[in-house]
Formats: sequence, C-alpha cells, structure tokens
Amino acid sequence: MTLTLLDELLLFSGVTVLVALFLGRRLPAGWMVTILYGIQLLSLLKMAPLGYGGDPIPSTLILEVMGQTLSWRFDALSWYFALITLGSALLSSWYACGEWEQRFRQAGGNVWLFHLAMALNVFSMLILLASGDLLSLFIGWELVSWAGFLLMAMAGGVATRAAMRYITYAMVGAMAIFGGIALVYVSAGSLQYDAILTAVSQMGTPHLWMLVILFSAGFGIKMGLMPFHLWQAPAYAETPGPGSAFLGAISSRMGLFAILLVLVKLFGIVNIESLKIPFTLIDARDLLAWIAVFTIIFPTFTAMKQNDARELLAWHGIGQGGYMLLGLVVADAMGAAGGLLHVFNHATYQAALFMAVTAVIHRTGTSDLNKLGGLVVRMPLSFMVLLVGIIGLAGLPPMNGFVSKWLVYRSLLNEGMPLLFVAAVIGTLGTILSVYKLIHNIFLGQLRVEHEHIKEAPWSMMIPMLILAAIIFITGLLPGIPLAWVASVQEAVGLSVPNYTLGGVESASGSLDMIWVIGVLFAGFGIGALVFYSAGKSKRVHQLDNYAGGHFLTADIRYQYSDNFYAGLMHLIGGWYRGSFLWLEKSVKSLVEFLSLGMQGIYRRANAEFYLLSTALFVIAWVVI
Amino acid sequence: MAPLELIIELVLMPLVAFIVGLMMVLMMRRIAAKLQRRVGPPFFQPLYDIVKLHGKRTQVSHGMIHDIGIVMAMGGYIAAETLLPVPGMNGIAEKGGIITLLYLMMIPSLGLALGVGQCANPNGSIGIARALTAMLAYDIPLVIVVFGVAYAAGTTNLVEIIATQQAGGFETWGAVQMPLLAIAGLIAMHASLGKQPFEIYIAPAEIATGPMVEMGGKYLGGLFVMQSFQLYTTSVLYVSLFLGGGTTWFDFLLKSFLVLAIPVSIAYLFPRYRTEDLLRLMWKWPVMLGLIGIAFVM
Amino acid sequence: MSSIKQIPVIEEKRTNPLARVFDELVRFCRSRSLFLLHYCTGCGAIELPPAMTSRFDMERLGIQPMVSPRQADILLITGYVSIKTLKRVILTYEQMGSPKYVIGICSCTVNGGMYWQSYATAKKLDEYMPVDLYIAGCMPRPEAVIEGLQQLMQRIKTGEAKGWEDYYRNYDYYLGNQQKLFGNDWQTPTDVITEAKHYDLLGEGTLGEHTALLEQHQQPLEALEMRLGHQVKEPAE
Amino acid sequence: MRPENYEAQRQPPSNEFELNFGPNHPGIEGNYALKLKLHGDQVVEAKADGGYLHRGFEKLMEQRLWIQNIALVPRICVPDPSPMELCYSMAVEQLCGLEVPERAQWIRVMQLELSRIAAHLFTFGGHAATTGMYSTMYWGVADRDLLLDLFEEFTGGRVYSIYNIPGGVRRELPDGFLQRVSETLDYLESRLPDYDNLFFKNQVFVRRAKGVGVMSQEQALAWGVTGPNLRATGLAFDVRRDDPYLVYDQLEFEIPTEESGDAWARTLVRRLELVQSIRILRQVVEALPDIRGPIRAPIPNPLAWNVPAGEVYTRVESSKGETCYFVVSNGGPKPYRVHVRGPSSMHAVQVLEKMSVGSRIEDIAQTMFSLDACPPEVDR
Amino acid sequence: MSKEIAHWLDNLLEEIEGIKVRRKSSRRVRVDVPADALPALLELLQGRAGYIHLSAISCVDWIEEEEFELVYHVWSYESHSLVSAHIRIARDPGVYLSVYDLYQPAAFFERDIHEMYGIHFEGSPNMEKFILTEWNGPPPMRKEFDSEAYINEHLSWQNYNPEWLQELIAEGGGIIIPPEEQRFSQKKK
Repeated sequence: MTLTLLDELLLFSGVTVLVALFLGRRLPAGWMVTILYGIQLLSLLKMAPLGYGGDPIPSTLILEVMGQTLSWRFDALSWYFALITLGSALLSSWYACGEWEQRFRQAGGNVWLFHLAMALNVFSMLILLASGDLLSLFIGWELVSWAGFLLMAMAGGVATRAAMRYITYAMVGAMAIFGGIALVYVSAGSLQYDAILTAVSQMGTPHLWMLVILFSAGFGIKMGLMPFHLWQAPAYAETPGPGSAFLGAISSRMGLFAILLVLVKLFGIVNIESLKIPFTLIDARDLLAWIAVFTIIFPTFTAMKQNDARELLAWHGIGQGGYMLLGLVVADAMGAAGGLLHVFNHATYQAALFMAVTAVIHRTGTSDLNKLGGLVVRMPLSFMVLLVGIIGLAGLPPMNGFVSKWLVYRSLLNEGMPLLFVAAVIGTLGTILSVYKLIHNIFLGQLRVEHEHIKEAPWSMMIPMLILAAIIFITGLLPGIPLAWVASVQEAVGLSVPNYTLGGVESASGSLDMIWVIGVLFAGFGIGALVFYSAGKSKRVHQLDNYAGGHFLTADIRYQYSDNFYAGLMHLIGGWYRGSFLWLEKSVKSLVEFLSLGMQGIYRRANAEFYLLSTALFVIAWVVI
Repeated sequence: MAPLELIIELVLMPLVAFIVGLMMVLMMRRIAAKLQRRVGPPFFQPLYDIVKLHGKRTQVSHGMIHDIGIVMAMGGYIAAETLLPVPGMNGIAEKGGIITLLYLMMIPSLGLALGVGQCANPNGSIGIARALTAMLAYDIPLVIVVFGVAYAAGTTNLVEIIATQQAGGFETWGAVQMPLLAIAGLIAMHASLGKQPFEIYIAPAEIATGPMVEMGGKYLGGLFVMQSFQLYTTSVLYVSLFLGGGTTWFDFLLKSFLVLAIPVSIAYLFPRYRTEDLLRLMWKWPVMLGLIGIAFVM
Repeated sequence: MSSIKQIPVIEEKRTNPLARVFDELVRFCRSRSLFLLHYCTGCGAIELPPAMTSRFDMERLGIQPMVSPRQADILLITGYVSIKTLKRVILTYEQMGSPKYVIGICSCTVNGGMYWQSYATAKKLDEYMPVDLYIAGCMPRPEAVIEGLQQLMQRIKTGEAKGWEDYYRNYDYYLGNQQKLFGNDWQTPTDVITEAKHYDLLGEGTLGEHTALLEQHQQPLEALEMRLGHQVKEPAE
Repeated sequence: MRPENYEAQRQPPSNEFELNFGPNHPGIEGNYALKLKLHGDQVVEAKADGGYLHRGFEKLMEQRLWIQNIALVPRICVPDPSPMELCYSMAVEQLCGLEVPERAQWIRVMQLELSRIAAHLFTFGGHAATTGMYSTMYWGVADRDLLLDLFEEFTGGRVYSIYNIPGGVRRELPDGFLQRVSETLDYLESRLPDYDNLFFKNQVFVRRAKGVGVMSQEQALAWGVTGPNLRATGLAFDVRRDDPYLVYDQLEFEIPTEESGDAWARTLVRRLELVQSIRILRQVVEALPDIRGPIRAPIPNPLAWNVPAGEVYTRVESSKGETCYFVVSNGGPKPYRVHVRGPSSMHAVQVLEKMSVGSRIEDIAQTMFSLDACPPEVDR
Repeated sequence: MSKEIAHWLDNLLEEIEGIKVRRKSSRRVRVDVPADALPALLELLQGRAGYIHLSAISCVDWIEEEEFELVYHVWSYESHSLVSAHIRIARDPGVYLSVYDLYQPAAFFERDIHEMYGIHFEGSPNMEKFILTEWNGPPPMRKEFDSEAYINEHLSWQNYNPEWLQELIAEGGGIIIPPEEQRFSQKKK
C-alpha cells in the first residue's frame, strides 16, 4: 500500500496531535508543533497542482460502516481550504510559542492543552475537508465541533459558558444536518456524492426545500449565519489569543465549505433557484442572499457598539461571512470568485487583527477599548499590522479585502440586484466606522499614564503578524495569485470562472487592475509626501501640548473620546438595537428549560444546555454505532 | 497607448484638478461673500493660503501618523484624479472603474481620520466620528445612484459611461434619462462636500473645527489642498455621471463650476443639522428618490 | 531703561537667487494670508465682528478668523489681559506655529489703560510676549484695526515683523517676567527651548537664569517618540 | 430587551472624558470657559469657569471719583453698555436727590433702546453662528454697525458712549439726528422680513433650536432668571414696566412672551422685542422735538463732589435682563462700595451649568448664546 | 405699591423682633434686622409675601466698625416692590449662614462674596473660588487690601519716555509730574 499525498498530510497531522498529547507537557511543545505545522504545510504544497486544476487525490483509507463506504479525498476545494487552515494554524502557533506562551503559563493557563486543542482542531478540519461522502463529512463535522469546543472552553469562566453555548448550537446544527443526511439517504439510497447528484435531479420541490433548509441551517450555525450567530462572538473572543486568531480565521469557514460542497456542488444553485417561495417574488436563493446580507449588516453594526477589541473583531468575523455567502449564492463567475477569495482574504486579515489585539493585551493586560489609547508611539509595528488588517477588513484599496468585495459588488451589479448591493455597501460602511473605532481607541488618541513605559510586542509575536500583513498587501496587489486557486475551486464545484489576470479581473463591463490602482495610489502618496516633506521640518510635541480651549492639560485628566464613539449615529439607530435574537434565544432556552422542568421527575436535570447536549450525544452515538 | 503619453496624462490630471480645484475654492468663497453682502477674497487667495501654510517656519507634529495621515489625504485624491476622465485624457480610468474610484475617495478620509486620531484631541476625535457618520449617511444614496448609472450603462467603466451619454447629445445625458437619480445624486454630493446644512464635522462652535483642531502649517495646508481636490472630484464625478462629461474643456469646466455652484449657494443659507437629523434626511429622501430612479432604470 | 527693545534683524543667509525668490514669494503669501485666532481676550473683541463682517470685510485682504492656535498666524490681544487670561494667552501663543504675530489692540495692552489700578490685569503685554504692533484706542474702530493689520502686512512683506524670532532668541527675558508674575513654578507644555534648538533659532538670550530655574522644576515632558524594538528607556525612579 | 444586551459584560458603564469648552473656543461667548465632563456626546457634568475678564471693577470704583466712574461702568458689559451707565447715573442721582430734566430722560430712553436693538442684533448673529449660519451673523453685525454710527454721532463713541452722567446726558443731539434715527429704523424694519426668511423661519434652525436648553417658569424663577430669558418661559415681567424708571411709564409698548422656554423661544422673544424697541424709538423720535429744556441738572464741581452718605439700589432692564447697582456712599468724594449685579451672573453660571447637564455637546454653544450670557458682567 | 399692601407688609414685618423698616420710595423698602433674624425674615418674605426673586446679595466692608454689612435684595413679582434687608456681622471671623435653601441664586452671590471678602457661608453648596481661582493674595475687596501696593510689587508700569517728549521737556514743555505724584515709578527695577 503506497501512501498518497493526502495520507501523508493526514498522517503528519495525526502525528502533530500525538506529539502535542504525549510530549507537550515536558518539551517545548509550541516550537515542535509549529514545525510540524510547517511540515504539514509543505506536504500540502506538494499537492499544489490541485490549486491549479489538478485531479483529486484520494486517500487509501476506506472504511465500511453499516454498509456505508467512508472515503476521503482532496480536490481543489479541499486544498484551498486546507491551505488557509494550515497557514493560519502555522502562524497562530508560531505566534503562541514565544513570549505569549510564557505569559499564558504565568497567568495560570494550560499551554499543553492549548497546543493539543490547536492540533486537534487542525487535524479534524483536515479530516472534514478531505471527506469523500456525506457520512465522512458528518463525522468530520462532529470532530471539528468538539475540537473547537475544547479550544474555546479552555480559558474557563466566561469562556466555558460561551463554549457551552456554542456546543449547544453546534449540536442543534448537527441534528439538522443529520436529519438532512437521513433524508438524503432515504431518497438516494446512498451517501456517495455521485448518487446524490443523480437523486437531486429527481427530487420533488418539498423534498428539496426540506433539504435546503436543514442543511443551510445546520451548516449556517457553524458559519454564524443569522439568526444562529449569537454564539460566535463571545466564544471566539474568549478563546486564548492565538486560538482566537486561528478560529476567527478559518473555523467558521468550515460551514461555508460544507455549504459550498452540499448546496452548491451537490444540489446546484440552479436547483435552489427553482425553489420559489409561494405568494412572494423570491426564491430560496434570494432567501439565502438576504440571510447573507443581514448577516453582514446586523453583526457589523453590533460590532460597532462593542467596547472590547476582541468582541468587536469576533462580531466582524460573523459579518464578513455574509459577504462570502452572498458572493456564492449570487453564483455568477465574479460573485463566486469574490466569495471564495474573501475566505482567503478574511483569514489573513482576521488572523492579523486578532494577533495585533492579542499583542496589545500581552503588553497592557486589557482589551477594553475604553482603557487603552495612544499606543502607536509605543507599539508602532503592531499599529501597522492592525492598520493593514483594518484596511483589509474594511475593504479599502490597497489591501486584499478590497478585491474580493469589489468582485461581490460587481456580480451584484451585473445581476441587477440593487437592494442587495446597497445592503452590502451599508455593511462595508459600518465596517469602516467600527474599525476606525478599534484603531482609534487602541492606538490613537491619548496615551494613558499607566502605558507610558510599555514596549513593542516581542519579535516572536511580531514576525507572524508581519508575515500576515505582507500577505494581505501582496494578495491585494496581485490578487491573481489566490484567484488562480479560486478559479480551480470554482471549476471543481461546477461554477463558471471569471477572466482573471495577475492584477485583477478583466471584464467587458468594467475591469479591475490592482497593479495599476495601487501603483497610482502609491505614486499619489509619493507626490503627497514630496509636497508635504518639502515644506520645512516639523517638530514632535508632547501630547499634553494640545489645544484644550486654551486650558492646560495634565496627564491625570482623561480626555480620550472613546466610549459611545458614534454617539451621533446612536441617537438615530440606538433604539434599533433591540436584541431580538437574544430574546429569541432566551425564549427558546426557557421553553426547553420549561420542558426539562416538566420532565424533572424523570431526569432530575433542569440545565437546558446539559439536557440538549446529552440528548444530542445520545442521538449521535445511536446513529454512528 | 504609448507609455510616455500615459505618464504625461497621469501627471497632468492631478495638476489640472488642483488648479481647477483652487478656482472652485475661490468660487465658493466668492459666492459666500456675495450672499453675505461683502466683497470676498482676492483671486489668488486660495493659493496664498496654501503657500503660506507650507511656508510656516515651525510645524507642530503629533507624531508619525499625523504626518502620514496628511500624506494619505493628499495622495488618495491625487490617485483618484487619474481615475476620473477629463476631456482628452482618460488616465487609468479603464483599469479601475467607478467602484474603485469611490473607494479611492475614501482613502483621504481614512488618512485624515488616522492623522487626527494621533493628535489626541477629543474635539478632533468627535469630529472624525461625526465625519464617518456623515459618510455613512451620504454614501448610501451615493451608491444607489452609482448603481443606477452603472446598471443603466451596463458598465462600471467611467469612460464608457461618459461615451454613452455623449452619444446622443443632450437627450442621452444621465440627468435627462434618469432625473430622479440625478436629484438624489445632487443631494448626496452636497452632503459629501460637508457644507451646511450637512456641516456636522467642521462645526467650529461645537467642536472647535473638529478634525482640523490640531492642524497647523503644512498639515492645514495639506487639508486645504485636499479640499480643492475634493471640490473638483465631487463636481467632476457628478458631471461625468449625469451631465455627459465634457467634449471640450470649455463645456466641461462650465458644467463642473455650475454643478458646484448649486450646493454652495444653498449652503450659506442654512445652519447645520444635528447628526441624527442629517442621517434621517439622507436616508429618507435621496434614498427614496434613488430607489425609485433605479426602478425606472431596471 | 526703556523696555521696548530693539529687535535684532537677523540677515537671511541665502545666496542662491532661486531660494531668495522663493523666500520672497513665501513672505508675500504670508502677508496676503493672515489667519486671526478667534480668542476674545478682552472687550476690544467687540470691534472685531464688524471688521470681519459685511461692512468692512476683512476677507478681501485675505484675513480670516481661525479657531485653534495651531491654525492661526495672528494673536489679537483685544484689550486688557487679566492674569488668569495671560496664562492662557501665553500658552496659546506658544502653541501657534511660527511665524506668528501678536497685535495688541486697545490701550490696555500698552500700559494697562484705565485698569492701571487693577490688581487683576497685567499692565505691559510686551513683557510677556513680543508684540509686533499696537493699535491704541479704547477701543480702536474697525477701520483702525484694519489699518493696523495692513501695516502688519506691510511689515511682514518687508520682513520686519520678527517678534516671534525674538521670543525664541530672548526667551529667558520673557520667561523671567512670566515667572515674576506667575510664580517660579510656571511652566507651559510647549518646550520652547528645544524648539529653538530644533529650528535653529537659538539666540544669546534663549538660555539664562530663568530657563535654568525652569529646568529645575520642570516636570519631565519628554516627547513621545515613536520607537521600534526594545530600546525603551527604563522608567525613572 | 434593550441594546445593553449586546454590550460586553465586563465594561463598567462610566467612561467619561473631560473637554474644556473655552475660553479660546468659538462656541463660548467672550472669554469664558465651561469645563465639561462628557459621556459620548452627553454632558454629565458642567462647571463654569470665569474670571478671565476679571478687572476688579468694584475695587477700582472705590478708588476713583464719582464722575470718573462714569467712564468705567460701560466696560462692565461690552455688547450692551448703555444700561450700565444709566444704572450708575441713576444711583448717584438718587443719592444726591438730583432731578433729571425731562428732555434728558427721553434722550436716555432713546440711547437705551438703540443699545438694546444693537445688542439683540449682535446676539442673533452670535446665536446663528453657533449653528453654522454665518450669513445671519454677517448681516446682523453689519446692520448693528448702522446703530453704532448713530451712537457715534450723538455721543461720540461707537461702543462705549459714556453719555449718561449723573444729572442728565452729556450733550445735545446734533441737528437732524432724529431724522437719521427714523431713517435707520425704516431700514431696520425693511430688513426684518429678510431676517425672518433667512433665520427665524429657517426650518433647519427651528429644528436645531427647539427643545434646546429648556427651562420651565418655576425653574426660571427659582434660578433667578430675568429678562428675555424669563419672558421666554411665559412670565410677562419687564423692569421697564413693573419697576419703571425714566419715562417708560409714558411710553406704549408690549412685553412679548413665549411659553416653551427653550433656545427657540428665547430667540423669538428677542426678535419680538426688536419690534417693540423700534416702536418705543418711534414714539421718542416723535416726542423729542416738543420736549425742550435743559439736558442735565446742574451738578457741583465733579472733581470735588462729595455725594451725601446713604445707599441705593437701582434697577434697569438691559437687553440681557435685570441690571442692578447697589451704591453706598459715606459722604466722601469716592463711592464707598459699588456692587454690580449683571443679569448674566445668574445666566452664565448656575443656569448654564444646570442646563448643560444632560444636554449634548452640539447644544452647549446654543444654550449659552440663547441665554445671551455676557461674561464680563459675571467677572466684573 | 398700594397703601394697603404697604400696610399689610408693615404688619407682617413686625413679626420679626428688632426689625427697623424704612420706606425709601414707593417700591423700595429698607429693612434692618439683627443677623440672626434674617433667615426668619427671608422665609417670611418669600413664603408669605411673594418675594421670590433674590436680586442680589451685596456686601459692604465697614472696616472702621469692624463689621461686614450684608444686604439681601429681594423682589416680589406680585407687589412689584423690592425689600433690601441689611444685616451686620462681625468682621472676624466673618461667618454667616447661607440662604441657599430659600433662594438658589444665593449660591453665586455667596460664592462671590466668599472669594472677594473671605466671608464663609455655612451651608452654601459651593464655596470654591470661581473668579479668582488663580489668585493667591488676600480677598481683594476687603478695604485693607491695597491694590496699588500689590501692583507696585508684582507688575511693572510702562515708562513711556520717547525722544520727542524728552526734547519737549528739555525745552521746558510737556507735562512734568512731580516725583511725589509718580505712583508707579520704576524704582524697583
């Protein structure tokens, strides 16, 4: 039996888990694991032809369970997601294994558990990405859910509560998916993709409806789609720093991967589009698109109100997922390319942002936006990384986020969807507002007395951040590089491919060439700098030498404008934050609690989460065995 | 296109924009003076101001980002000018298109926001918060308008948008074809200029001129340059979208100045809104007009 | 002794004719574009709105009001300065970017005017900061203010208005007077001495006994430099 | 379920910051300061900070002759100096028992009312400028200049006229002056519709000013509010009518009131007072030619003038409210004690502090200008 | 003020012990009361006679009698008359009660008198300095504070002596101020 490249990769990944498990307590686990991630990445790069239209690589491992064949293989889609997964895992782990780890240990954290959880996450994600049929997909799905729970819950306290909430959601999602799989099995008689493809074409509308709802709900929960988004922000924000960078970068995208695989590849956008909602003009695709758009808007505007840097970023993570889904369900060549490219772009800048924020926490001990300020003079490199990240997140040139959002906008324009277009732009504007709040409250404004003597983040943390910043800029300058991979993904799932170039996209109805745009932009900066710096030298003054209506400022006065940053805006929209989804969640929870109370005589348990959890576990166990 | 020619265009376009922008600043101040029954500044006043500010002997900086912010504010507009076709010069308009242009026009705001943030002045920060809020307000009708125009033209390429308008003379102008969008665009443009009643982020009596509070010398000079670029870009963009661009420099400049004169004349007759009133206004009328306009287009 | 000092005119050492033309241009523009600081220090400010608005219209001379000291070129001291105001005026003056000009409007700035007996107002403005021009009167009419501003423009054009240089070059003298009035612990956030060094404006009178006194009690106001890496000064004990 | 649900749980709610509003700030009237504590854009705490214009007038006046103080008093309130002169002169007259000739009284009324119009025009300008409407300011200040021209003609001074002296007024009106007054009044009346269209009927301004700085009548009475600010809460009280001085009891005029007590009402009351002042002036212009006689009562040598001992409290309605002088003489050549009670000492300190709390930063300047607070009156 | 009201007011005021009422004009009443009776008087005036507007509180420093005179001017919007209540308190220690609970405007006047005369008002909401926040000298309005001496010590006076004036003086013209009248000489410099 010869090992295929995929086997090699999975093997390395498994070895990483084992190394973290058995050697992690004694030896410097961080460095070892990081190197092993590097090896995994190398072995993934050996599969690079996949990213340029190569044939799928199967695994030699095939299992037979209950008459079902379980198989694993890698195609362009899997490779693309695996690249992002391993890249972010490598950089997050690298980031973690220096000074951050020591500090984490001093603070009472369990470094071993952290690395183990990371390794488990990577391993399970690879398993999921490699799945060759629906059953292996489901197994991978469960593994990912539990591995994620481990990472989220490890910080204890608030984190555990958030993780419990997550796993509850995940179990509900799993049940939905399981239901979907069961339904598919009933109609197709098999869980192999080929069989399903043929079965889908013969399915009736109600049947298809059922499946679409079940799958998109199940996968959507992982992705944080509205209205199942509530778990995500607290869970990611409470994960230890590099872990949140990793999770924020890729974890939710597993949901997108599954949606891509099942809804786009197996069911086909055309089939979904044929599902009309009675008495309205919209169909299931529009429904998904609107869900995507609301997923963009609401979490983004919720992020604007956050006062904790990590919560703010985590909420944005949910919002950005909306762009990906939006691009995918528009599903023309540019839209799908934009959505898929955004997965890559989002992973890069989200990881960079979480890392920069973690660097700030590492130095100052807080991520409270109202307790920071003016750090740019102390942590200029972290500032640069955060700046690059937020430009990417906001989708402004010259960073990579612009390209993917541009593609999504163009597809909406081409397809003639004005409302979706406007809604997407509202999301972008909201993003700009909230990321400015982020960078302003951390790095700009008044430097507080207690931060007078802090230093720049250590190099072990700085280098991964700088690498990410470089990737963000380079893929912004040359979007053709990731677009090539995206194109092969599109081919693999049966979507049309845009006419991409190294610098962007060519199209009859308006093209984009980032090389020119960025070139001109930097030329403009150059001329601006020439004009500016030719005008005589300037002198830096102390921050207390500042206009204060003619008064003298002293260091003990807090004059940083940070809390309720967009007060004027909140006068209008503040009343719209009603927490309806929270209310919905609470009412469902109390309903379950009420039911469990009713059954107290039997189970003697009133904890809804535990109840749901155990039920779900039981169901899964019953199914799998 | 020959590379040399292109390079000459890329140099000339911002230069022309700057000079025309200075004249627009002058026009704005002269219109204000006329409405206020006074004489107004001399012809070269905008230039005097900028040269003087750049020639200041001591310049107060609050740090690197303060400097970079101003460079970004100027550079972003310089870059944006090359994406904005003028008669006889297209620059790289075909390589970016209108969406890119709109995004490039946000770069100066972002640069300014960063620079002001570093100044550590609460007035400036409030000003930036208000400026970004105003951006949220006027960009929504603006993108509706842009969507409508681009959809009607079937392209995001500004050169083609202008060409389609010029194809049939006056009747094919965007303003004639899509009057509702043109009105919505005018309101959005007025708001994007930040003049009364939409002047929420300058507001001297409230936040001591907001973002400009710590800007002096070349920093303020940079903002003056940015202002002239802003006036030029906004009015030329409007002319390109709705008034068929320009076939000759004469009608191009005539249209641009006339378009700019409308909001500027209105501005000095109004006080400023509160932030939420601005939002309410911008999200109500122009958005409604724009959406109806799009419905007609589609 | 007369306290109206002769301000030494420093010759510009530019020999390059192009640079001289450029200097000339900048001086011309400085004279044609004057930003007033919007700070009503006293009652003379009531005649500024008429000078600014439709009847006399300062803007036709290129003069316009500005809000913060950073933006302004001219500090108009409109009348008596109470000691509490004088502190703010000095702070404001130091925050303005050079070249900056001080105009003392009203007689009170010359010698205390009709408040010569008042315990609360400073009498001679030019002890505390260099004054480029006085416009006497109580209060001077808008025409007088504009006339004065035009004279200032003339002096800027010929390069005579150099009060701001005098503040750097004779800082010790001004600081001494300020310390006499406000007490020895007087300190503004602007570090005039380092600025003078930075812009090559150090004169013989910049440093002296008063600046030595200032350095003794000065709170450490080191500029927040942008630093890379780990070379951070350890916190002072 | 309110938005708090979305707030991160660990954040303390109080994240206030400090903002100094003035003295070098265009939103503040004159040289005055407010130290604000803000949360977002809401004012949590406001502290007035005065004394920037303190000259120690009361001390100065104790050191100068009775007649010298005439030159000092108008400087206590720069935008509206005439009531200060009058109030002081009335006090000295009452201490000495001087009878002021009738012609002088009518001329004084004319001076006061011209000064009131000028002050109101100035206030409109300032109020409009705080809301970003500079055209009104440019117009208002320029039209005020016409009144200053009149002042210059009959008193010799544009701003500080120093025209009232104990016993009467300093000099007779120039030839044809009344004609020019009524021409100026005609012009002003013709301009009022312009102001209405530009400013008072401007919907944006109305929207800005309504509901800003509201006080009820009870609050106004408890806080010691006087003048147009009190009338804007619905109480028709005017010292000119209810505690008459000069010849105001022979003149016909109304006391305009508004009910809502906000910045809008205060501005509107001033706008209506403008009409009443013009009406009074027209009566004066009509009556003055027929009233002949001396313009001042004979007074002793002012350089050696020992005013009889006693104390007196005089009140005058200035454009800002109730202006009072408490003058004590011990029979010497100089006042023993002069206490100046400017209306703004209430408006600019306590009332402004109380109104600011809970309001928004964009309304602070408007509140101050609509109260027409005059810092030199506070600081003295 | 009609005679009836005046009569009624007189009757009312007689309830206070040691009161001396002097009617100065139809709308001005001067009342002298002992210092400890003032709160009762003001309460009476405010509560029963409608004198709800505290126009001012004035302070007079009678240094020769070692007393401060405090004058409370209250105005009635109903009877249109003003009552000035005079009290005398000892100059040392200069402490008196606040009437803030009766009249809110008193807060400003009491604060003002506190910084200008150094009288402490017990129960006043804010006795911090307001105008003289950056003043370290004695309360300046007290009669013993000599502002000229203070100025001579702290501030310098413009010695205006231009050449043309010197020439005039040399020719025997100009205004020559004899040395004993030169109050602000430059002798200190």
